[in-house]
Amino acid sequence: MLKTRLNLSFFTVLFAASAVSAAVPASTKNIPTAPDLSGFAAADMPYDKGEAVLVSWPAGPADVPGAVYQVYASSGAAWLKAEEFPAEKKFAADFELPFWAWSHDKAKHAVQLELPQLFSDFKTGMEYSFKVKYVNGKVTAESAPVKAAPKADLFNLARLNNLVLLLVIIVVFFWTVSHAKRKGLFIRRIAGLDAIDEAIGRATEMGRPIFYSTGIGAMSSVPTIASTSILAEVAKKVAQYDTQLKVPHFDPIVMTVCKEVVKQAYMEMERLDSYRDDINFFVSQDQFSYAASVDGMIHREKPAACFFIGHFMAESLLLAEVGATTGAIQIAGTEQESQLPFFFTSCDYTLIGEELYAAGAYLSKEPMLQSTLKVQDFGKAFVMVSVITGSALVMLATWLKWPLVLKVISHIFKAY
Amino acid sequence: MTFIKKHIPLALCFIFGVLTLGSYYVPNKASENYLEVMNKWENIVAGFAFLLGLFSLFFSHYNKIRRKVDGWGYSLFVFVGFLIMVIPAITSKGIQMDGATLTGLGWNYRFLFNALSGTMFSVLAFYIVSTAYRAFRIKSPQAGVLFAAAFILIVGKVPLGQIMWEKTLGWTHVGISQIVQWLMEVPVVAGRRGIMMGLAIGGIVTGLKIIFGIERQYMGKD
Amino acid sequence: MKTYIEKLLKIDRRLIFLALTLLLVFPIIRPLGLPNVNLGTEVISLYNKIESLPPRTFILISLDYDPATRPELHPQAVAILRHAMRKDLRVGMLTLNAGATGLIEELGERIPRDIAPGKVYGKDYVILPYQPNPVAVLTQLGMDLHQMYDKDRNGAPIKDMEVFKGIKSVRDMGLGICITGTALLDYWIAYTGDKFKFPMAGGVTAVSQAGYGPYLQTGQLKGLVGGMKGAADYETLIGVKEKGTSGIDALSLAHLMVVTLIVLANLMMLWLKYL
Amino acid sequence: MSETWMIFGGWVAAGLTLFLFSFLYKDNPFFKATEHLYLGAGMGWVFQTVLYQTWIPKVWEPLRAGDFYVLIPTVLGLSLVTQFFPRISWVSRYGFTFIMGYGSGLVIPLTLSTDFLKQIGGTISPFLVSEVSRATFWPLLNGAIVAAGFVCVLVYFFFSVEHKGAIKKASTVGIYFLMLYFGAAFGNTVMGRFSLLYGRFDDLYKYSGAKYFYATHVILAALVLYFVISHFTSRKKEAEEEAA
Repeated sequence: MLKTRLNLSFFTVLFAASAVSAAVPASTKNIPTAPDLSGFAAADMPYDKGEAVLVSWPAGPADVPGAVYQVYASSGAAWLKAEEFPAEKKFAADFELPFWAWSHDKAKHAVQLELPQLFSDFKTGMEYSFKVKYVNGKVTAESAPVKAAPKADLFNLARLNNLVLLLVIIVVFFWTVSHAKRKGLFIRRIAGLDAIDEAIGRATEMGRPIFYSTGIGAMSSVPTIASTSILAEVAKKVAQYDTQLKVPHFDPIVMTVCKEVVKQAYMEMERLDSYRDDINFFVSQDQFSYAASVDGMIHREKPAACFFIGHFMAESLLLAEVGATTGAIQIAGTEQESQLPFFFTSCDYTLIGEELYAAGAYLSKEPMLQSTLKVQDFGKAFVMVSVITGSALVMLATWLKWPLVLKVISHIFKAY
Repeated sequence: MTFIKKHIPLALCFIFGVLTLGSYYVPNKASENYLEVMNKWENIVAGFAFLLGLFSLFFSHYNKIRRKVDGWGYSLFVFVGFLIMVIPAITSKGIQMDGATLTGLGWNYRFLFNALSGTMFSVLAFYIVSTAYRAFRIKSPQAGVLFAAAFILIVGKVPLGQIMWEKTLGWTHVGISQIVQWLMEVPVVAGRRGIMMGLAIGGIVTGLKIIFGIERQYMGKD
Repeated sequence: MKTYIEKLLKIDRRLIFLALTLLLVFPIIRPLGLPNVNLGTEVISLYNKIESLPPRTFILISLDYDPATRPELHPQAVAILRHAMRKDLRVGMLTLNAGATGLIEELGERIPRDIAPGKVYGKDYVILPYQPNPVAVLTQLGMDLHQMYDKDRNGAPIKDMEVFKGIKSVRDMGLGICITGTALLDYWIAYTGDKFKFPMAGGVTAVSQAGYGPYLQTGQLKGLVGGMKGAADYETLIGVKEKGTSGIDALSLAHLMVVTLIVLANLMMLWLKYL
Repeated sequence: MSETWMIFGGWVAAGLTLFLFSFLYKDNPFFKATEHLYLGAGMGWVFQTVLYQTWIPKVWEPLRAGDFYVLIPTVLGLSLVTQFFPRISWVSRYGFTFIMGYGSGLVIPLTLSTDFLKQIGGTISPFLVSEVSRATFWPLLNGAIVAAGFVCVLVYFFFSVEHKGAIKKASTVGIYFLMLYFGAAFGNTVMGRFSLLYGRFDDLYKYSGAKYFYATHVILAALVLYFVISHFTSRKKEAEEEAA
């Protein structure tokens, strides 16, 4: 509504301006002329909280170096100088607003005035007067005063791209949640899971134990949840092959959950007779003491395989190093980017970030984990498509000189 | 009772969530006032949130002392440390500098807290070196690429490395710091951005789950 | 030979620790004095950004680091502060990290002593108190900062301080710099930088430096000082050599040690495998 | 604070630093005590900061001035503590739901703009060149590498299709980009950790001066003495264990 109004006033202004410029003879080029400021307009600044007014007027041949515009505002009494700038600056085209909310006009001066900075008794909705003055040496011109009242807007149209994307994500989210609950979703098998089988196989051959650490995360964190799902898988294999499993713990609550998980796994494999309650044991709730104790155990017992899967911080270094020197097969997985390089260089297989979540969701078939993963996949697909088509279109538009396409693409992928 | 215990909190979460979410798209003064009040409140609520950490630390160490578990004596030091910080703070009213001289609290920060907090993480430098020697194995082409990038960074960032590069590979006219710069501006941006995307959407989904009351882990058990 | 190498590979790590200690202590006692050349471009862009600000522009420095990352970040803060004061900018300092207050106090002590002796507290710079909950503070800074901060860190009201003349929110400021060892810079970018179109720059630890590449490329960050190397670069740019420069010099030996150890160990592994 | 206090401070700082470093030799009572002291002191520091910079100016003073609105967030904040009393722990939900609802509402649109839209835009923007010339060729190439690498990394983390054929190839390229990132992160981490260690050594060096009566030297010697004595008094097995 507002936009159309602006457009309309702009067109009338444009016609007026072209008529004026046509009337001026070409020979007067070097003599400074006063611009026609009859197209001066003031209106509420769109998409703001109601404290700004937008004044605009057509640009013209009088906008030469050395000339300045002065914008004045008044609340009824004296005129206050609100802005002064060189005449070849500040156009409607300079506004950082998207094409769907603003017409980027190179032939129109536009200035946004923040009124509370000018009037200490400012009130939204009150009417103020505005005028513009042109000064170039002795040549001056002044527009007639125009009234406008700033008003508060209800929707920031510039942020439409953000909102649309959010709504799409919400729809996809609910769709995946309902699907995951009803029939499950497809998640590909993660290569790292094959490495787990191999490691357990080797431990059985060698007759040495397996260490599994769930890290130092609390039970509520996603990596820990994923880790318990993987522990269940490991425990099943261990029960099947009758290998020895040791799970040192940092958090007592995680330990309680893991006891259940392991017991369940032994039950499923019908090997409850070989389940012992001390498979899971508490070590210390202190980062470095935990690492030092587990280090000592690994060094003494020389396990065939070590798993470090979950949330790890600095202790990742201490743990992975000892495992590597004792010659164990090591499989790690964490979401902590800063720890991944250490795991990657000292372990045989590392689940990187989201791979860990995916492995957890793949094994547990938990609808909530699956649906999150699916929405993430959707987002990634959206990004991939956007980047590929966006780049291709931008290049094509550059070659073929389609400014409109360039504008559309660069405006969509921007935050306002 | 479940209404008060469960439904109202969930409804509050939904209302606060949607209102705050909406305030991003609504530029109105009312939405700004709402957000201002929320910011002030949130600031105060967060001032109490750290009590959770304080209480859980105190409870766990108090229990250790009470049950006389192995090494309970060390737990006493937790309380000693706490009091060492808090008592001078109260006597100096939370001010660290009195004119140009340190107060008891300022002294505590400079000599006690500084040393303790600074050393805890510097210990890791030692482990990095021993890991580098005993566990850093270039077993695959991937690990090789990782090492190559690390090598360039480690050598290229210090003057001695730059000098040695100039001496040995100066004839190529490619400075190591140029390679470092390129690495940080091109492949690292691509790799990091890929990880960032997953995290971003994961964060949004978690946020939605919380607002819609699907994710309730933080509320504890019924 | 093989058993010898195997033993060498499993050497007691405490010997390596000892070697590192000696290697790091040596340059502290006897500095090498190596020149710091090849300055990082993102450090230069922050320097240029501050250079380009007109005098008396207000800049906000958020000092969100504690003693755990002090050796890397404190020299950055000192160098940036020195530069801003020299350019006659107005500086507001605040923190969202409870552990930082003592370090800020140290800065407050140093400004009149050696960073910028001519500057007056309350007129040229101000130190605001710690606030919990970064998210709320960052959102509020974009709207009306006086609602969140009404007093300075010693309890004096700030509303009428000369340094805050004409400053109501980040929209009135020229630049924001967040120096942190945590993820707070990400918050600054999202909650204040992007939302209120506030130009942001950062000072971060070397550990997290690589993670900020994407934000630099998009221009969401106007500059970045990373780790001790960044601090040394900044010190070189402003021509005042301090802890950053002396540190980077000492790091040279340790860095070479790491690289040598990795290469050596892997060569020995290859020997064991193929010979 | 007098000069004596400063010297004493030097001894305290040097002592605590060396006690924490002693863990490198092996776990010992000095380390454990200091580590626990750190936990308590850290908490104490936060406590006094919040007390003097939040509770007093933001809650107590407004209340005394008659602003009772601050009671609402105060009650919400205090409700969090009921978590430790199982019978009334549900009260804490009011505080948590407030924090979580507000936080989620704030973060969602900002993540969309900062980490999502802007990053896509940033990947596309290098292609916005008016013509391909010698000057624009390299930025264009780098932009293309970033875009290709970015998409490949996303393919690697895409779990909805099997990794076969072209997808497998793209994901392999993706993993190499990740490795370059991790390698750079590793290199930076090495530098960061050494900087911190340098900082501690620098302090220890300062306290080893005559001004502080050789604090570092004396404490270090005492620690070594302790380890020598404990080595001979305790059984040998223990020492082997810790050598890991």
